[in-house]
Amino acid sequence: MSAYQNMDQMTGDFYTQKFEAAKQDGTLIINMGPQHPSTHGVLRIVIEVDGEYIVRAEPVLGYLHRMHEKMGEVQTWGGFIPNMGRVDYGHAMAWNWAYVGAVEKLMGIEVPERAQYLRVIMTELNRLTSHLLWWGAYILDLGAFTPIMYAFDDREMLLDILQRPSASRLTYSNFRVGGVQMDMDDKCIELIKAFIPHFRDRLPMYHDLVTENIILRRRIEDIGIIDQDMCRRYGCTGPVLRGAGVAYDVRRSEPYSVYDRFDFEIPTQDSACSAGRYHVRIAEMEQSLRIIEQALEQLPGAEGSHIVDKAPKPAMKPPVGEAYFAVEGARGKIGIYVASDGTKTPYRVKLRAPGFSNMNAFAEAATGTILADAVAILGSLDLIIPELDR
Amino acid sequence: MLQALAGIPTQLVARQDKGTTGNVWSVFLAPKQILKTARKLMEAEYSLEDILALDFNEGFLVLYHFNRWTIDERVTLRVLVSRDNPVVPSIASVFHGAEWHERETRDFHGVIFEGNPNLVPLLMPAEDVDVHPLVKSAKARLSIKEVLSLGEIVSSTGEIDALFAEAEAGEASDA
Amino acid sequence: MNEFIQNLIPLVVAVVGSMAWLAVNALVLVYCERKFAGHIQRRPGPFEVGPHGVLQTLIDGLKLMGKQLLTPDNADRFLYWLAPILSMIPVLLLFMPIPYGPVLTGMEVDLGLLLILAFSSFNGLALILAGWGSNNKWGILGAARAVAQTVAYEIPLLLTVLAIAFMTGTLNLTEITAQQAGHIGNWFIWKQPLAFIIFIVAMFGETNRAPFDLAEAESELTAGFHTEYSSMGFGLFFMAEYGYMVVICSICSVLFLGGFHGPIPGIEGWWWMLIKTYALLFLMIWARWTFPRVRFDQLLNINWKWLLPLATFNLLATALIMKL
Amino acid sequence: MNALRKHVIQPILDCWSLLVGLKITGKYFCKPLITVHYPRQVIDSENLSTYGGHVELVGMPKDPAMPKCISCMMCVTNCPSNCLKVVKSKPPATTPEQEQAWKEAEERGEKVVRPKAPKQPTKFMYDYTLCSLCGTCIDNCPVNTLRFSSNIYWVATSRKEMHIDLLARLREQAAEVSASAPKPEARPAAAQKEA
Repeated sequence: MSAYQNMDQMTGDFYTQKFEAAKQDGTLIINMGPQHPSTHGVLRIVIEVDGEYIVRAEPVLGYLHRMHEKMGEVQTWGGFIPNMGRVDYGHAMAWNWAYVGAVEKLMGIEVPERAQYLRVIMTELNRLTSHLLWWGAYILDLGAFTPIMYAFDDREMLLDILQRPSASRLTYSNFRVGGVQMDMDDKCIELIKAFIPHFRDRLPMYHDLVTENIILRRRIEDIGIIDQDMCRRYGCTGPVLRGAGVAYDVRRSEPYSVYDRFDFEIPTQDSACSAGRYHVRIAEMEQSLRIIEQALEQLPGAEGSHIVDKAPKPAMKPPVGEAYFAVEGARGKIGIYVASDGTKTPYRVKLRAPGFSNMNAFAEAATGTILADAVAILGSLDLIIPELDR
Repeated sequence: MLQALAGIPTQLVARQDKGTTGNVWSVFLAPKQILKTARKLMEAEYSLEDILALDFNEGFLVLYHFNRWTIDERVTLRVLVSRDNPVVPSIASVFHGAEWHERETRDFHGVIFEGNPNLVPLLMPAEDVDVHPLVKSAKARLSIKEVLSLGEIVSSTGEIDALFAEAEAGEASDA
Repeated sequence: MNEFIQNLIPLVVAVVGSMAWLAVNALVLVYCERKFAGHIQRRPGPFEVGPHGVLQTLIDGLKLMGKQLLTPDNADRFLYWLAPILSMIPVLLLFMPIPYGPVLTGMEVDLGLLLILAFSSFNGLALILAGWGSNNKWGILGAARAVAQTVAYEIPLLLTVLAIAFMTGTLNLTEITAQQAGHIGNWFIWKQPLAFIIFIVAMFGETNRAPFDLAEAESELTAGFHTEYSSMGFGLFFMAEYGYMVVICSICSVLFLGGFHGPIPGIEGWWWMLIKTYALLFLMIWARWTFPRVRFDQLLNINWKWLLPLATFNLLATALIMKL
Repeated sequence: MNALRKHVIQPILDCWSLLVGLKITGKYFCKPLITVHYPRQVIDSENLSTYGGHVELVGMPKDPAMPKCISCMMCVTNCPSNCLKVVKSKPPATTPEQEQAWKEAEERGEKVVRPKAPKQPTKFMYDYTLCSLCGTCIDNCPVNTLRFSSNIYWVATSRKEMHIDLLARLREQAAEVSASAPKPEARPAAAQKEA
């Protein structure tokens, strides 16, 4: 409270005030960001370095803040869905799902089987694109430029598939309360079926080119420890938590939709370091393929509907009440809390971004490491800045 | 869950329908109790999901969502603070991740978390320290009973259900 | 007087020649690198300017020259602008003693090898001046890295070169080439395989090339020592980097791959030197587009814990064998 | 033995991983390019047809220059970004004599059929700068007159150009189709999207 009451008398940068009294002599305070190649957008981290060793770090957020929650209170219930595609450009479908899931919970809508499966297939494909984007960008942060191009080669195929049922390539907003916007045609399913073996063939190449590479292994092993205790304190979820050895996955622990019908593993690593998180994500890609395969097998025929009959209009009026719905995004648990007062617009929408909590642990994990490690840790958290700032 | 909270004076404990709210336990607390409760939940292996506030006529209702890794049993702690003096003790000393969530809530609603190590604007620009975008206008603001429902009450001291009871009484009289 | 002029003319020709050689090499190399990188990544690389984009680097150079020369506030103007010049000038000198062909030697110097090693150290100085002079925190970090790195990697480089000098008993590069005449078996790579490997690794470190490009480390230090440079200030660093690459690859081919001698007796000429140099250059480019960057402490560990002991061992072994 | 493995064999294996990496990039160097080299090459039309570009009107099967639109305003009211503007047609202007005649007829107790406004809108403006391509208008159109175009190569040099008059666009498309019959306007994927 007192920190901002006397703001007028403050000298220097508002956000670096904590850093003005340096902990020790001879340190350098540097701004990593908001324009820095490895912060993937406009994240700013104030770092106090002693030589190249990080003494303290403090992330400064808000450069990409768009106040989605306020937009939610102004838009109609259905009109807020396109916003979900813009929160997280990496895994937009999961955000779509979290929001429509919360509203469906509030309204008590039962989604048709086929729509459930379509959602699973599309979300898992989108998870693959998200992980591929992360993978390429992470290796790029670590100094190798070529892998991102190979990743984009595969990602491009996925986008070509995903643009069929969603008419978008990045900011998907094709989920509707009660189902999905469009059905998937046979050609699309064919393409997915062709993609799975293709991608399975590519994974060993990724493994040999990057995962096994000694330089990369030395760069990420035992760097940036975020153990179970830290995860609990900071509320980390997703690959960060699984990289710390906890088999926690919302798809398994709070099974939503039809995820309880699939046989898949939750990859975990006990090392709790950047390499652990790296391996978890690589293994997750394989698991996503497995889920897609099973979903395609179980997919009800085309006579099933992709959206519930008499789907609610965008200006629907859900009953009074509140609902919390969580899904597993590529970065962790996405939670949406909605409160309805029975009108056309939500009374309150709260977005719980997994990256927000994961990033919170960065300062502690990075303290005492080298500047180059900070980049390795930052990348291993798989940050999407629009999601952090919302 | 209830064992974890043993010994903490709660205002109201209610069980909610998981199918429609996604929430299992709803616990109303006095602001003083929140730090102690957070400590208990930490010991019971709960992890913090998020902190948010809702703007009502009665004041700001601050919500803390907790869940466990092993069992899906979401707990919502609810703290009602007055609009004139919205001060809640910070739980950032127990759940370090709460620091940012609390700063975000301060940005959006102006709820002040006493004891937060760095309660400066997080998402809002520093110049707009007093702008709280999610505070509703008097016209749009509703009372708590018009939005939330209690669920199946397990124990209560009466203060909170009074807020809800009025509604039922009012409806009854209307009828 | 007459004799002085007689000596001067070939020297001037050599300096102008090596300037042209450097410029042409930089242009060709940048083009080759971008094309090579493109094809590794399964895209065409530069394509629009000229047939298959061959004029791309020329246009880029012109564009760089057209940009404004900016000096940051509070920068040390003198050191700031001295740095790129200091980085560029020694490169011209370095081409002098390298025998590119039987008669294609700029200046035959008895201590040619020493001259090259001495003047190439100027680069480290230029980098620290650039980082320090630009009054930028990232620049300083880059400069500090650059100094530690070039100083460290010079030592194994020197030790391997010394092993060759022991064998040949001379520091004259022409003489060293002459001793490798005949067939492929006479090349020193067979006699000094360990030295060759150490030299290759140290070569990456000495020229600040990926995976050892710590001084500029784009994703960590934005651009390291040349963060603040614009226009030809940056252009000179860029050209110098490629110049050093050409020099060090030329030396490598002279020392280990027989210089301008072909693999079988009778065919010798400057083209052999060119082929060998460019083969090594392609190796450097290939590595750059394949590997991630090492961390700074690892970079020094590789040097002090692996290269240096191995190079010392190699030198001692060479000395022992020579003695016996 | 362990020490030997750790300090000698392992580093050699580690270096081997570098050679494996070089082998992979070398292999891809020799493979053909996979990028589409615009404008010399373009992506295949099958893929292009599934691209979701800006929103466009669908003409009637009989008269492709006429939209199926009935000016019901569902798209306008449901658009989250307020990027559509539809102006309904007014009834045709009537002369005072006609009015007089109808009035008289009504007074006589006859049933009068006054000319109604045509269903088609007079204006259908679309602001692409605001559109978030969510497809809500397409979902809510009762007569399926809206769809995503596959207009991938369209660029504009100013914001003003991005305010598209969809009726004019439909007329242009219809004229193009009638001018060059072999160039079919039907886009199977787009049609399916509406379904």
